[in-house]
Amino acid sequence: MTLTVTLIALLVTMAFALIRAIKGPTVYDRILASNALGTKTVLMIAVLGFVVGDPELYIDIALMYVLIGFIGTVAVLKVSEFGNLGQPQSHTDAEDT
Amino acid sequence: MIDNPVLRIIAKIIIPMILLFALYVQFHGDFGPGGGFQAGVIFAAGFILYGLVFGTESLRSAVPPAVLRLLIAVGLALFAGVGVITMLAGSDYLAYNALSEDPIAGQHLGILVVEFGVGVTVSAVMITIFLAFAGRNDP
Amino acid sequence: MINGQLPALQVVVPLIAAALCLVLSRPGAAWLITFAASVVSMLVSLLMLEEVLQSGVIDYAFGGWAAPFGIAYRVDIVNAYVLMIVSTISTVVSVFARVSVASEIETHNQGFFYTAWLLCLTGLLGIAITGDAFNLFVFLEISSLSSYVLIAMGSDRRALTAAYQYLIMGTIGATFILIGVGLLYALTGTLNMLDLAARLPEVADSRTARTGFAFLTVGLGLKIALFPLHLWLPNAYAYAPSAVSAFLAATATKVAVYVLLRFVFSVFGVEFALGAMPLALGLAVLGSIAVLSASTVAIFQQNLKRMLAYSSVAQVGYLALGVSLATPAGLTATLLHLFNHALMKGALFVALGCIAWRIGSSRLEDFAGLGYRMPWTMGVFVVGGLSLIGIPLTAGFISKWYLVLAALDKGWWPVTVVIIAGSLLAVIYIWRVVESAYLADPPAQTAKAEAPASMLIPAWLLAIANLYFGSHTDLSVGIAARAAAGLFGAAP
Amino acid sequence: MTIAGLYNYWIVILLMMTGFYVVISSGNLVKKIIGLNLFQASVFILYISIGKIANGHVPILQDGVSHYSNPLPHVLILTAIVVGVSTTALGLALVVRIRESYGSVEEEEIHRQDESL
Repeated sequence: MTLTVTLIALLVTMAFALIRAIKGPTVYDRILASNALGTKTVLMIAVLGFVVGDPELYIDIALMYVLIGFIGTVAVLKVSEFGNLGQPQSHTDAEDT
Repeated sequence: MIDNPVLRIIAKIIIPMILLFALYVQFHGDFGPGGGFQAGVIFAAGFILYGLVFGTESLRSAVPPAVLRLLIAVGLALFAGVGVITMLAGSDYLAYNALSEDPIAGQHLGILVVEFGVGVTVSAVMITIFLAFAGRNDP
Repeated sequence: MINGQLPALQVVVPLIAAALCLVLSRPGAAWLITFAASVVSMLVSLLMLEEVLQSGVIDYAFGGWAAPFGIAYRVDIVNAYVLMIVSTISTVVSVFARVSVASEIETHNQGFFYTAWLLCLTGLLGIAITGDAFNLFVFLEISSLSSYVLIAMGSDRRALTAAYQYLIMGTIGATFILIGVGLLYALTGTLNMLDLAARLPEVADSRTARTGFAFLTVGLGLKIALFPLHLWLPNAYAYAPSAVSAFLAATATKVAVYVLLRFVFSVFGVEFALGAMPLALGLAVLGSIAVLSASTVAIFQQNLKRMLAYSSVAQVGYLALGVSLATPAGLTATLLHLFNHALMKGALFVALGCIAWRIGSSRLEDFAGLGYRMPWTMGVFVVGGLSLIGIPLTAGFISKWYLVLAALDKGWWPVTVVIIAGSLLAVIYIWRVVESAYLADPPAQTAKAEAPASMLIPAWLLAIANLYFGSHTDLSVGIAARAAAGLFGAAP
Repeated sequence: MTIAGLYNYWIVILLMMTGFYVVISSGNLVKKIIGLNLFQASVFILYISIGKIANGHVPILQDGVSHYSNPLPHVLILTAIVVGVSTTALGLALVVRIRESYGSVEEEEIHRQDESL
């Protein structure tokens, strides 16, 4: 019962995050919203593991999602800030070009 | 981005964890969700994070393209090689039972080597794709 | 011992060679590996053809898992015949490729070029040999992805857009095939073609079976470039490197046609595919339109590679007409044309490649007086052209003769008229080239400047094959008839 | 009842048609590839939903479980996903090269440049 309530609560917050990701006036709103969505997804996978009855399998998936999601956020931020993925450039370099 | 201390430190902490987790997914694939494809992608993700934070130049000096190309071929050769060995042992292609005296041990060994080959190829290909796109504007 | 392993070797040898090629990216070494792998797979396919003709179907279970569980390879006469065509063409064209590729592709890309070539060969051979519907999709994608790469390596920048167009349409086609296979799997719970053939008749009357069939045929229609779905083909063949045009034109659509035959005749069965579903009518109408319209369009092309590409679309029309007759005679004609068309398109594209290597162009206006400057190369072109038209004593005549006979047998007069009209249109577009090469006022420079022997020999091999199979029909017709009987007779 | 009960097919069809529409209607080469991805993803869902068995358990051997979902579609789709990734990578690589030689990723602009040759 508690697990079901948790799931529903997570879904509601995910819906809010999704609305912000679609509406969000600035890029940062969207990035933050999608990042929050990712975090909620991880939580949901973990909770689902308990609902289904074997958390060990689902924890693996949740862990992987955390690690990969972090990289995605970094990549999106880098593109929006510098316009490319390659250089380790600092902020000042980007403004020059 | 290398200037940003938060990101740099986080990346340095998280990259070894990603690689370790990739190895776990690779070799735990017999018992849980996992296997060569997934592990290869996760392993490559660690390198891609490194490339994002420290620049593709550093990534390229860590894993030169020639090495990547070699790794793609080696992974494929591992996969195909197991098949050829089973053929030489007088069985069908990729019939792992022929790899060892005990058929079950043969199955374990065969799937382990084949999945490892898949993992090596997939991670090398993913890093190559990342370098091909992200490293395009390099001087 | 080695004989039992032939089906696996057929696919594994080019695959390992591709890995080797990737490591040894030096052009000479890469070419040598490609050639050696092609020769080996040709020998393997010939051995298998021999064995199949002698003692019947070869079964091969991958990983020792028997058919319904594992991936099984199953070689019967049709497979062995298609495998033989693909590997032979690859061998002959790879001889031609060394000089041609060296002039058209930058040195540092040649290693990748040959890697992609070998992967394409792996995919095509895999499609032809596998007995598993999903495995077929995987090999289809291997060959398609590598052929996109091969086409994009053309020197013209339009090669890029052509490859992109092909990628979009090819992927849609492959995804359609994937949907079809998925629906069949949902219906029967098996992916093995033999099992599918056994279980489908019980459920053939369901909507799922019909939907799956429709998805499969439309997807394959895209891959074989059947008339309204052929839009990717002309540009792809016209802007690809010469060697790739020759290789793909002679093999890729042939293998796709084989897949269509396999699904229509072996998996779904003739009654369902050509009786209950309106496939026969569709193929007849679309095939006729393809023959007439594509041949007409070919007449107006200035770029000869494009002209030959449109002619390929027309030839696909003939193949479709043969299938639509739904008789063993019609199927024999289709299989025969599969082989003969590979020979003639191979010869024509290789000859064009020689000309492009020498004069750097394949446009009609640059052909003036070429009959005197490059007599041997133009000789090949003329032989290939005659074969394309269907002049007696060439291979093309034999397949058209059988096609006309099969159509008359069935009483389909209009089809006969279409075939003859198509041949007349072919006379026009081949004549334009011959006229310009031999009869037009030659330009000032008429000194002889032939292509090197390594390009001429494969060209002449193909031309001689065209003549040989035009007069000695026992081999080709015999195998094609037996293969057609096999497709009609029983499950794969 | 059946219409609601087969909701997985409705989702598949909706996604498939959305993707197909984007591929056909969009003139932007990158958007076409996005549409293609959507199109392929719909097929992945089709396969995976076929493999689900009511009350079926995750198909990994465990004590006390006898009712597993069908693992075969998952394996097939893993392969198809790999194929899809390769197609996307190759398509994007082609778009990058097209952009370098034409200076545009709009289909009409590319056609215009080819015509004017």
